[in-house]
Amino acid sequence: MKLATMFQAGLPYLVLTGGLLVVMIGVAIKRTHAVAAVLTIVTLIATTLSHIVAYSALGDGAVQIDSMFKIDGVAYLFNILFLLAALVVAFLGSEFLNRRIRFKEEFYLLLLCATLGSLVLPAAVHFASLILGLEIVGISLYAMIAYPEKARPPLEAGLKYLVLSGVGSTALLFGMAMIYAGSGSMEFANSLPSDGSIEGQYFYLIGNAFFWSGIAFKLSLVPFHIWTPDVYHGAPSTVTAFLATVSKGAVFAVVLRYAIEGNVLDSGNVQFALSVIACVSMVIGNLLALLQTNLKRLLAYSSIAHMGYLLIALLIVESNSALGYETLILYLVGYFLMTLAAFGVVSVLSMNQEQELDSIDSVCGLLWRQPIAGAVLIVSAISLAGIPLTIGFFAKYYLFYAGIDGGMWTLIGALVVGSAIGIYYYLRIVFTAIKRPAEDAEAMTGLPWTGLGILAFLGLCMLVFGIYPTNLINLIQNVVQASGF
Amino acid sequence: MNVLVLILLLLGAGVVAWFSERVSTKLPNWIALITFVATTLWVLVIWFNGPDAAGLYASLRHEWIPRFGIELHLRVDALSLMLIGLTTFLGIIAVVSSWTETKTRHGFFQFNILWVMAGVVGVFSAFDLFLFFFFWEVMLIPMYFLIAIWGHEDKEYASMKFFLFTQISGLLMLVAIVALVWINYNISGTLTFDYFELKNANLDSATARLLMLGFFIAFITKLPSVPVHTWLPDAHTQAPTAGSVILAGILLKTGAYGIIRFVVPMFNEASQEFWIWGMSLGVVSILYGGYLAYSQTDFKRLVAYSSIAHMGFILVGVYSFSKLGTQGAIITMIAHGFSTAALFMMAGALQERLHTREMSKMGGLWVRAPRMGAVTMFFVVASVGMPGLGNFIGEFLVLIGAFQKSVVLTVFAAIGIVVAAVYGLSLMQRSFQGVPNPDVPKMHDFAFREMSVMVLLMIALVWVGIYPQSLLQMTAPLLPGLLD
Amino acid sequence: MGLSFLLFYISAAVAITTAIMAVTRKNASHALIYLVVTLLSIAVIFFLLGAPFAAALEIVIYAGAIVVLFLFVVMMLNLGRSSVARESQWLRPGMWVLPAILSGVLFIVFGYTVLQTENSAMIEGQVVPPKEVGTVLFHEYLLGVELAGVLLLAALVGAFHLGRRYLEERREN
Amino acid sequence: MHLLWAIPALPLAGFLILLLTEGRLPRSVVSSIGAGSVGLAALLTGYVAWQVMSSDSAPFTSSSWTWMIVGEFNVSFRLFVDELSLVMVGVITGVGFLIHWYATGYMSEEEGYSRFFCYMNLFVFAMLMLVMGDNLLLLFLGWEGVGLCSYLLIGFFHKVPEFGYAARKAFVVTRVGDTFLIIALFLLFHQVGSLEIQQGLIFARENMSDASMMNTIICLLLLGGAVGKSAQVPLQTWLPDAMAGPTPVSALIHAATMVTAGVYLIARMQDYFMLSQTAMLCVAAVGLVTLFIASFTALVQSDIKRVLAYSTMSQIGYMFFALGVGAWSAGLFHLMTHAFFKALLFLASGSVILAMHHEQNMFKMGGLWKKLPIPFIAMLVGSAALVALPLTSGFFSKDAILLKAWKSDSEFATLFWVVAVIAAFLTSLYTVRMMVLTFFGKPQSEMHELKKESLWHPNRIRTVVPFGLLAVLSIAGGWMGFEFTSDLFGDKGVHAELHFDLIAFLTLGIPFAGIVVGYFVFASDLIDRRNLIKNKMSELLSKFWGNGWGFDWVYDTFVVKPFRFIAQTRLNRNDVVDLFFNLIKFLANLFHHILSMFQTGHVRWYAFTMLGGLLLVLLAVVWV
Amino acid sequence: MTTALSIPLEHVFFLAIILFLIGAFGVLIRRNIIFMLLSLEIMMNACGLAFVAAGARWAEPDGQIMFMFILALAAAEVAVALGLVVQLARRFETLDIDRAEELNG
Repeated sequence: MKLATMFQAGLPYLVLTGGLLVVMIGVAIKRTHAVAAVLTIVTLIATTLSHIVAYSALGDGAVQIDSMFKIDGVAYLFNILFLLAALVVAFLGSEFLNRRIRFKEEFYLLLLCATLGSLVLPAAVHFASLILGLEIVGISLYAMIAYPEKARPPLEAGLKYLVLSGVGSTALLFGMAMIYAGSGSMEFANSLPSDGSIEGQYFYLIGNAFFWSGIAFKLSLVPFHIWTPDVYHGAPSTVTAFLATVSKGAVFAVVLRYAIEGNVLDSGNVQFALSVIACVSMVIGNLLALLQTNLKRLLAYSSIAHMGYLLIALLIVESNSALGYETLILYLVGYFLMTLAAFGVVSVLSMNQEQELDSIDSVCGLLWRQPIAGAVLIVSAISLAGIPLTIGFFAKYYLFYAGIDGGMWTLIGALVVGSAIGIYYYLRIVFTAIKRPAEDAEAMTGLPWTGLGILAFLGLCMLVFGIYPTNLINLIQNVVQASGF
Repeated sequence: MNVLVLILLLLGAGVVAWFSERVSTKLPNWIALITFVATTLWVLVIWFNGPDAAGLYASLRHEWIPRFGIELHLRVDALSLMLIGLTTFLGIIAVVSSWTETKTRHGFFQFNILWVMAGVVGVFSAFDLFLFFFFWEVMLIPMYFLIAIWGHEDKEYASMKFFLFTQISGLLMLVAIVALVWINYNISGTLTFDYFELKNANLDSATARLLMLGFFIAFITKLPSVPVHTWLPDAHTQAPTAGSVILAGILLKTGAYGIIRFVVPMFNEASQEFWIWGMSLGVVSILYGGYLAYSQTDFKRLVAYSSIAHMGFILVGVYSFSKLGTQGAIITMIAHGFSTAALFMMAGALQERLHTREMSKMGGLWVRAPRMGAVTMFFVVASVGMPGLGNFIGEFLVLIGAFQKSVVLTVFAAIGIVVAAVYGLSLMQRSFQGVPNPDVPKMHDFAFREMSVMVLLMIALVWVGIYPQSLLQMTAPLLPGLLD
Repeated sequence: MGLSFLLFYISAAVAITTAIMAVTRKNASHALIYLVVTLLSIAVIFFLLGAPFAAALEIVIYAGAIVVLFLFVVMMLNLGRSSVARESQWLRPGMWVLPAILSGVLFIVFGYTVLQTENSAMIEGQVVPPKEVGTVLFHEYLLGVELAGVLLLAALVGAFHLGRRYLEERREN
Repeated sequence: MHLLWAIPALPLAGFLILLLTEGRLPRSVVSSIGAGSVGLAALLTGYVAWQVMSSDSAPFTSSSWTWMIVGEFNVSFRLFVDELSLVMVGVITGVGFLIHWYATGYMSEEEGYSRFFCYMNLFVFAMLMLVMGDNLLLLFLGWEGVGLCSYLLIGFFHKVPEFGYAARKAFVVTRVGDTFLIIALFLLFHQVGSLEIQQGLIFARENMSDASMMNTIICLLLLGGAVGKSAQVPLQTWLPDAMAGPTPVSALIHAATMVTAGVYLIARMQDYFMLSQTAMLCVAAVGLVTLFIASFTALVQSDIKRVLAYSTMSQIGYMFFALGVGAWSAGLFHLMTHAFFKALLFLASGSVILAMHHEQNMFKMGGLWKKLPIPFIAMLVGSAALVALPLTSGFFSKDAILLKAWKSDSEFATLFWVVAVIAAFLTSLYTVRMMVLTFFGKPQSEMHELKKESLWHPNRIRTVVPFGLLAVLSIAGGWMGFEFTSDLFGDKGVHAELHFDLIAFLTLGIPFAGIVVGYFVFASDLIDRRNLIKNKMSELLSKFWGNGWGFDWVYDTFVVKPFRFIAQTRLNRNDVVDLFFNLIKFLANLFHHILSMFQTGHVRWYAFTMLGGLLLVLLAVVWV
Repeated sequence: MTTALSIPLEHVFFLAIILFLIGAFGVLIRRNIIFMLLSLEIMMNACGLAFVAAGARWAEPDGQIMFMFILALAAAEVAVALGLVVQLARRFETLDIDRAEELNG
């Protein structure tokens, strides 16, 4: 591979890293929030745009950089998705920081670091790049979660995430070590023991058990889900939005590649374990959310369920990897939109408050008190429930299609059950939002227009893609096919 | 003629109505009314223009999501046209009946009504399964809003229950649709959601049975039939008048339509084997619904349970697999749309005047409002199945069709006629007859607005009752396609 | 079979013992000292496994830097004698049971499975010299090193943000 | 050119006019529309009857309006008149007109005057459809329509809850019969492939064999329908309660026309019944049992209208009996004469009741013959016909029935005949009792102050004319209807022969015997009535008879009460099926709470669950 | 060049898993956040050991390189973690992790 091609393909990474450095230097020279914010946003936009330039380098297929990275169209799609999400977070975050935080600039550095980490993952084809990408996101997030100075919940959330994530990471690492010991390679493509000796198999299997446990932690799948609500709850909503979307999406992107290149699912046992995890995640996640009264916790539990749904996309890759990628990307697009919107609403509403307005009662009558935020919240709840006119429906449709394509009837059953439970609490959000507001409900004024604008945009996207997803689907399908899946 | 225009018109009018609220609180009502009148006229025009050579009144076919072979495929044949006509007509009724009922958010109210109707029109005209499902779900959300915002005391529970039941059963249907498409794809190599292609899919009988069940459950939940009927009484009771009218008059019909249009033709063999279950469920619904109707003390709940009983006739008719039964089911759909809509409107009118639906707090209302009494009597009599009115035609055809399939079940279904008399007359007795209740406030009788609507409905019912042939001859050419 | 063989098991035993001591001590400084011993014995094992460079890093960075960082914090927070008393209050034997059982079961499952491996692979202690490590590190894993840099940068920024506030507010007091 | 369609159209028009004007018309206009439309229909009937009689051609049919066609199923609105229908149409329009006329006076002081005639006209229309319908579905339309009108009119005074109950009871009980009828329709369609009556009869004659099980079932189902409408055992319980309606209603619907619809139905479907011995036997038995039971019950009633109601039941029992033993024309003849005299009786009793402040208890009347001479005479004439005194219309028809019964070739002929004769005896017994209690003896209570100007005043012309016409018919109807009805079914042979034998003597004598015994028991002081009643045995018996032989009690205890009891329990009202869904909800909530208990917020516990999860995954991966 | 060691691979992994579990055990029993982090370090070390052992098995440098990455990771994590610990001590005025349980349910 020619060096120039590699540079061109890696351009987004370079731009982002460069931007990161520029922001850091800028901050070092003079602390100005506006400058930092603008620089960050410019960096993110530039990185997004740089994919256009970089895409031509891919030619027909992928660009392999050393043994650690394989950059292809799919990775770019993920990248753009993550970058756009990061952009939303940056916009929301700038308002949030502006109004509630004293020391603002480091946030952008952490955000850019986390974004870089998440961009690493979709292209990773090696355990080293996997763990490094994962940990860059993780380390940045610890600090981002605990970012506010005075309140106790963010700190508690940060600590919990750090300790538990530490345990998760060690499990992941230990698993990798065992897989490596079994197979002799840390590249995904060679990670299956080639000689098929029993010895290798056992190391390999135990390794996978540890590995997937670690991954399940990162994806907050049952039974490794238990930290999720606390961390989502404690973190500032803006950060939660990032945590719930980009960090999950990135992990999915990488494990999907691992599953495809490493043929992990050839092992019936691993497949079985993952199926069980998927099933219980769908059901338990939804059950946990059922009567939850805290909006952020509720969304956290629901994200557990959504991660369970998404495992279908992972499990299908064994028989139909293209469909798996398609499902994953489309679902993530939908999931990103709705999750960002939902947490975005909480974030925007809490802008002027000391404490986050995260109780479900605080959105009572929102549609009438604050029409844009209310409408977006309703649309995102409907979308999360997978009801038509919203992207969530097509996302769920893809899952059904993938599930049926793979003949995973148990999972489809769990998906139906899970969705059924889910409708209940999503509708509760909707119902609360359209209720007649309490008499003494204070008027919500002075909400930032940027925030509301972003929300409106997200809501609109959900609806537009929910009615005419054809272009999006075609794009995804073309890119996935071009990437050789 | 383009049916999409109709749907878009309804959707657009909804949005306009919503925003027109700022101009005047009455403006949304007028916009909705004019829209429904216009669409009804539109339906009448294409009705009189007659079908084209293929028996279609309107059709449209356009690519939507080529990735999965999903198309925007709308067709209006006689059955669809009839039901679309019913929809737009009841739209007028719904708007007029709630003219003074809503006190807040008039614009959003009419928006929801118009959007429900748009969804329903889509359901009745979609010939692409995905599109069908899409509309099927789309009509739920505005309906949910109608109940949840303008409903009565227990609106949260009722709206939630309504949504959960229909949505969960809808999920089963989605699974069945996707599975059907996928299987067809594996056999024929084309990925398509087209009704006609899928109708000819070569399924082995076990698969067909399972898939059929997926559809069937969704449709009987909407219909609704015992044992998945329990959402209906709550939803109807709590919904605002217009909501009840739409729910009973039209939304239930989508379930019946689904069975007639999809379950039976697409899984013909499986359905044929299934007939005993379908008919039995119908019979149980007739008897159990009727019985529970009698037990109720709430005016609306009583009517709601009676709907369950009437819908049971549709199941019986369809699963008799005869022309008579199917025609009977279709007529029942139309006639029940009229009669129940009127009864719910009556319940709404009473609630508006008395602030209660509890019949123990009524009694002797005839003295206060003889017109309302007479009107109620008419529709009770209609729903009891009096010959000469629409409901009788439907039920008679259903029973006579079913008789050839199963004597025993038909006999039980016929007992439902007696039960209907029991609850129908007890409704009449408890509300309008008997000693006038001294606690009842002074109430004004029906005035022009309400009366004119009721007269329209009465004329419609009599028309169906004495000249059902006008409808029967329209649908007759469709029957072979639906039955075999 | 030789000295290194024996050395491995001795080091292993030391590592296990001191690790247990480290997690169960009440005095933080003591625990850290035990941890250092653990790290040293692991370093020995690294050496025996033919990874002298790793062994060196283990001592230099782990024992030398990270543990010292811990010690700083321990001193900064003044975890003295009172904290020892508090620790003994917190460390009730009853609390140990479930974790111990869980760890035990995990070990048994792991051990049983691993022991089923036939024709087990032997580690011959083939030395991979630092040079080779370096070559590979800065060749194939070059991007990994860069990423590790970003990782540390993120940690730096994070620690700076979290720690700075503390310092500033102390100055205010 | 015949104006067949106009006969039902006139009352229908009357109904529509009255409906649409919503009672805003002056009463005089309402009267003329209400009674006039029926009167015109009666005139038209006469015209049509003349046409029919004067032509030898096939029965008349009107042009048709397609009702519905589905595949082979084809019914239309077509009217059909033959002699049988003409008898019915004549009775309906003729007697109906008189009753309407009477009612214009009777109802003059009631609320809802216009509503009353509205319903009455609708009733006449429905009844005409019933008898003129060319197909069974049209018949069924009329059949249900009269039931509805009966319901509406019984509950006409809707403020009284008991009346409402009676109305609903009438509707529901007859509906049970209707269900049999509709099932019969299904069967007929299944067999014949058409619901056209004539086509069905031809089919029966040509294709059905005597022993056909199917035929018997069809007949029994038809009988079930007839039994409901005609208040025969076991569906008779509604009729006495139906007396809650205004008296003209009782006269028209519950005496003259609607209740005889069952008779008409069986007569109309004659060809089916003739083929089935069993069915015929059942018809006869039903009639006889009703006759017997009703007569006894009538004997102990205190309410004058209830006496008449039970009497109606028993007379219709005679008609059924006649049909059952093959005396088709006799049965129809009796139908006609009964319409005359029973209408007369009811109308006369109505006048009495009005005069007595709506008092219907005979024990509170007495000695009225002087004060109310015209009703008295009318009642006397009616009673004479009812007990079948010679030369009254009732005599001819009843005699024909008894004779035919005696001569029938059924193995039970003698038994039938004996029971019928006993019932005839009872008839005169209770008639005498009624007359004695009402018109003779001492006055038991105050009478209404009769105002001359009251429209209903018994001496006014508009009351007297209907009385007079009906009285004439009650006497002379026997002679004029004789020829007319006897050739309906081609069994005129029975009547042609004059007979002077034991049977004739008995038939002639029984009414007199009844009157004599009645006189001694109820009027003279020769027998101490109190002793007769005080007897424990007779007390029980009279209670048993008085309650209609306990049918009401049985239905109430075994059907109505359980139905209501279960319906009114809370569990059921809230829908038992919902329990299942509530269980699901409960379980979901339970699981939610259990799972939420794990979310303690303690990091160490979280880590513990993670390690536990690791163990589980390890087990799953390694050992599954 | 070898160190003349010849032991089964499993034995090293036994050691690694034991250390791993001791670390986990420590995390589970300690309420003091400092000890928790210390236990976490032991777990990290166990992972490092496993990687080095795996690398030694294949006689490749990759294991050691991964160990170095783990070192960086541990260092980064400790840095942030101790920052949090300091904050914990300030805002909750304790090092008892069990006191940080305001977020639950």
